[in-house]
Amino acid sequence: MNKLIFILAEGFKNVWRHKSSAVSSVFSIYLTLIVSGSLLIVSQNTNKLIEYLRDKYKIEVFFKDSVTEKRVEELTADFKSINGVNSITIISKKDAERIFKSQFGDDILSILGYNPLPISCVINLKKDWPSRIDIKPIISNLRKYREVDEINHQGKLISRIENYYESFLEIMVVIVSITLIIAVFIISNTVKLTILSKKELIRSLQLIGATKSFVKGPFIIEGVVHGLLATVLSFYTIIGVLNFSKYFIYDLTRFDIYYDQVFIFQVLLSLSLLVGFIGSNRAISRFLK
Amino acid sequence: MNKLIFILAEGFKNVWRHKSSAVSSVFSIYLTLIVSGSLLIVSQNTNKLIEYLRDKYKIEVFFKDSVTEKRVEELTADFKSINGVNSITIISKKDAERIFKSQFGDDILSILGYNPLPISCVINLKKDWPSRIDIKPIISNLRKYREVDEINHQGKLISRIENYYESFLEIMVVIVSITLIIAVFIISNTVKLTILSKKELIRSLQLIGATKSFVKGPFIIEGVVHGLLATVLSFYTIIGVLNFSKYFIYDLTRFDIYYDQVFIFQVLLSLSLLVGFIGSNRAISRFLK
Amino acid sequence: MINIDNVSYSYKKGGGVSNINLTIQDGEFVFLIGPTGSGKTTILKLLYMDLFPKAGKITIDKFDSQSIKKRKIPYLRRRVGVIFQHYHLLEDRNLFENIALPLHVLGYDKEEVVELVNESIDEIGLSGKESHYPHELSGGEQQRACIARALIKDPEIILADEPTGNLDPVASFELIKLLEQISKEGTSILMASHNYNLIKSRGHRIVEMQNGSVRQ
Amino acid sequence: MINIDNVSYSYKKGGGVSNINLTIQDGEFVFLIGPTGSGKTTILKLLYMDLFPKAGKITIDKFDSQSIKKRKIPYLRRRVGVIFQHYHLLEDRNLFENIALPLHVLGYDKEEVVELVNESIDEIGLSGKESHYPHELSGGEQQRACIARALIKDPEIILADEPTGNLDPVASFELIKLLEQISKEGTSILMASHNYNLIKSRGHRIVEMQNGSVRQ
Ligand SMILES: Nc1ncnc2c1ncn2[C@@H]1O[C@H](COP(=O)(O)OP(=O)(O)OP(=O)(O)O)[C@@H](O)[C@H]1O
Ligand SMILES: Nc1ncnc2c1ncn2[C@@H]1O[C@H](COP(=O)(O)OP(=O)(O)OP(=O)(O)O)[C@@H](O)[C@H]1O
Ligand SMILES: [Mg+2]
Ligand SMILES: [Mg+2]
Repeated sequence: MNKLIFILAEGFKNVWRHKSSAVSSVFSIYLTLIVSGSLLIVSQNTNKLIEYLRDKYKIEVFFKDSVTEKRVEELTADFKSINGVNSITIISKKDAERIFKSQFGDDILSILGYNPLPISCVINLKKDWPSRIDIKPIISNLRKYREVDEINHQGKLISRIENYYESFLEIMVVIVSITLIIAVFIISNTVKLTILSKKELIRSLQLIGATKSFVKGPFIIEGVVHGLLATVLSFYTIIGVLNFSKYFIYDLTRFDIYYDQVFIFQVLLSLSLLVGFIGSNRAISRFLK
Repeated sequence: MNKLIFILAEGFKNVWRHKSSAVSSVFSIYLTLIVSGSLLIVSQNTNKLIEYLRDKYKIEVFFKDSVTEKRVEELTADFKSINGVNSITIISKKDAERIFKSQFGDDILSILGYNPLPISCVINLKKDWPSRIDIKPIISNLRKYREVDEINHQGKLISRIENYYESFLEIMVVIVSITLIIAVFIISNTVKLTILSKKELIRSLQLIGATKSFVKGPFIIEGVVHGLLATVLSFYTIIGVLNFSKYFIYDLTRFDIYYDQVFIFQVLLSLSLLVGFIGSNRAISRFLK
Repeated sequence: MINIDNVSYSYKKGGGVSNINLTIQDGEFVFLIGPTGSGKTTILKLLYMDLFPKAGKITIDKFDSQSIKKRKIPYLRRRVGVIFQHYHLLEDRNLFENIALPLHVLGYDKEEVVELVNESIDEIGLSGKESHYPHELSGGEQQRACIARALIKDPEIILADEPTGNLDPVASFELIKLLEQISKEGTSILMASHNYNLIKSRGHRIVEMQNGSVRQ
Repeated sequence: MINIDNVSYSYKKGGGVSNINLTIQDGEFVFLIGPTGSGKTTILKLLYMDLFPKAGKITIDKFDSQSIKKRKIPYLRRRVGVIFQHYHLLEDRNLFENIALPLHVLGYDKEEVVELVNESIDEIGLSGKESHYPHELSGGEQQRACIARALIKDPEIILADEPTGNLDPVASFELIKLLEQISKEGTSILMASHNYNLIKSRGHRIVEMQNGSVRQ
């Protein structure tokens, strides 16, 4: 009991005694947490980003002049059963009129007295495909219908985005793992540097008859305190930057960054504690043969 | 001369002797350079990005039915003299026909036998305005013409982007300065940690009669070597990431990232040397009263 | 009881001790003399198990060098008070904290620590210097602090390596008398020293080393 | 010539020396004795200008404590060979490199350094141990290395603080004889020591300190 109090007190005193190395140590952990945290948010938003981009995939189908609105409704009900189709919006003659007006600034009815624009529909694709979307089968499926006149789609854009979808996920995984390895590495190094100047203390304690845990204790507590400080700092940094850029990005692109404060804090905390613990333990053990 | 050789040799030997602290030190400088380098590239591309976004600003002007192509040409020549207008593309009746076809999938001539679509023109704005673009005066200028029927513009998008233009530049400056201050700080701290374990050496050298520069020399050379290593590493990291993301981003958005390898290397090098030099000097001087 | 049974040790770069035999009974006071580099410190290091014999066996109470587990070594060291040749006072702790450290390792509570340490500082004549850091003490004062640190936990065995090197003749004589008194209470003491004048004719056993061996 | 003119110094936490007067001529060999904490090391520190007098003045050759500029202190120290009470051998350099350091500071070239250092290691009887790091040397061997390091640059003044604390009687006697020989060649020597038996009746001046003052 007395030993525990002593070890705890020593740990906290050390944070203060080694102020300047504490700053370095906290800062290293802080930087690592910032990087890891950012990656966490990016990866949490990857799916949302993909969905955001896929939201823009649209297939426009124009029907022949002779096709009635009723028939279009039947046809679109058919289309819905095509694999990969999510929803369909019918653009009636009236809607087309409105589009014409916005496009050409003129009212087609007042020009012609009647509406010559064809009925069309916009097909929205399912967004949650597990892998890349291939729209070719959908298109060829649509072409089979006699009533279909023309099909417009941004096939190139879609395949460009989809090309990157899979490799993007892979890259994310690689970057996150590298960052974590680097995190353990840099923290263990900083602690090693700190401990280097305390070799004498460790040796003395051992010669006096201190057990391993008695020697390690204060260092690990010191490391944990550094980790906690870094967690708090990096958490507020990340949230601050997020809050700012969230509105900025939403304003420009209508893309709404998703994040969960509690989850971010938990990840940062467990990361800093885990990595800090492993780091200090590794570093001290070197001097404790 | 002999002293110089000794100091140089000591400096290089120290890099090897203190391998593990060297790794920490190089890594800190490396991280700082990565951040600074990325900011450098972002700031170099800020203008390009703004131009890229401004490229999308367009004002569409629809003329009244009665206006002839010849009169439109005269009018657009007039428009060009409006402050802020860069170039103007006339969309003739034939062009409008083609747009109609792509939009509605139908040939308006085959439907109606004649072309009721109005002539219009697209006004591109100057991109290199020194400050935010305000399109209101341009619009009101255009409205003065009797021949103009409708004006379409994305005023909202433009003002959204322009709103951020100025604050974006300000934020960049703030971030870069903070990063630089942190850089000096973290490097000086790492060096201080390294030197802490060499207090004894410094004291001994002083008691033997070594001058300040003799004591400092090896440390500063050590710091400079660390800086050089970090420069090379961060340079290749940045170039590698750039090369990868350049094509990625170009493929997705047609935005071509601009960068100048030689300039980046120069900036990284001078930053690491300067900051490394200031950092080690500051750290040693503490122990050298 | 300490028993050194035909022990040899050699450093990687040469030097060391060979075929050492020595038994020290409880309450016995033995001096270890010999020229520089003859192996005195090496024997003491073997006794507090900082080094392990390449051959032979060392027994200290119930611990022996052949069967002791690494994590049991701290418990051996808690029974042994060592005065090191190079003091090993901690530079970043003051006199009080340095002397208190062994008590914290043993888990004494705060009041006990304060009482025992103050008493001990008084005894070595350094009261008023509790807050001095090692570099703020004179050579002899540091050496006395090391002695106090070794003795404060009432060890069953005392190993002293040249404890009078920085002490003036009076202080050296007082130290010997103090150790003699402690040894009478049953503590075994092995003390390495160059100060032959000080230790001769006090009636204690003197073991002489030469070139890594005990001279008979 | 060394001249200490009514010098006083006090540490922040108390202790120090007061009203010291002492003159040492070229080639003179002076012993400084006195109990622990009497101020011997303090006087030596004042002489190599690690401390500066609060009152009075110290003159060493052309340098004096009142007018010397900070950046000139290294040049004073190059003329003075100091054997410290706590050796200050560098832990991360081996014996050879430790002894060579003062020569590098003076800018000797490589061949000279190798020759002089080998010669000096031979003289102190440590040949074969050039590559030993300080913790791989015995206490006495470390002390001899410090002596060699202080003497290798042929100093004009030698300050020795308890240089025999870890030496056996034979080695101590040899050191005194070596220093006597050096002093005969015109070097001033001031040596602080507790080993009264060693220094008495050798015909050198003995200055006794007590409580921070010179006892007349
Ligand atoms: N770690 C080591 N590595 C190599 N050799 C060593 C090591 N430690 C000691 N030695 C050598 O072993 C021999 C005995 O050393 P030891 O320290 O036991 O001597 P000692 O009797 O204590 O001498 P002193 O009276 O000078 O303290 C010496 O020659 C020394 O150089
Ligand atoms: N840095 C310091 N701060 C405060 N007090 C100090 C400092 N250094 C020494 N003292 C005190 O000054 C007094 C004289 O110390 P000094 O080291 O000169 O003694 P000494 O004669 O060399 O003793 P020893 O024979 O033990 O080496 C001692 O009482 C010591 O505690
Ligand atoms: Mg020894
Ligand atoms: Mg002294």
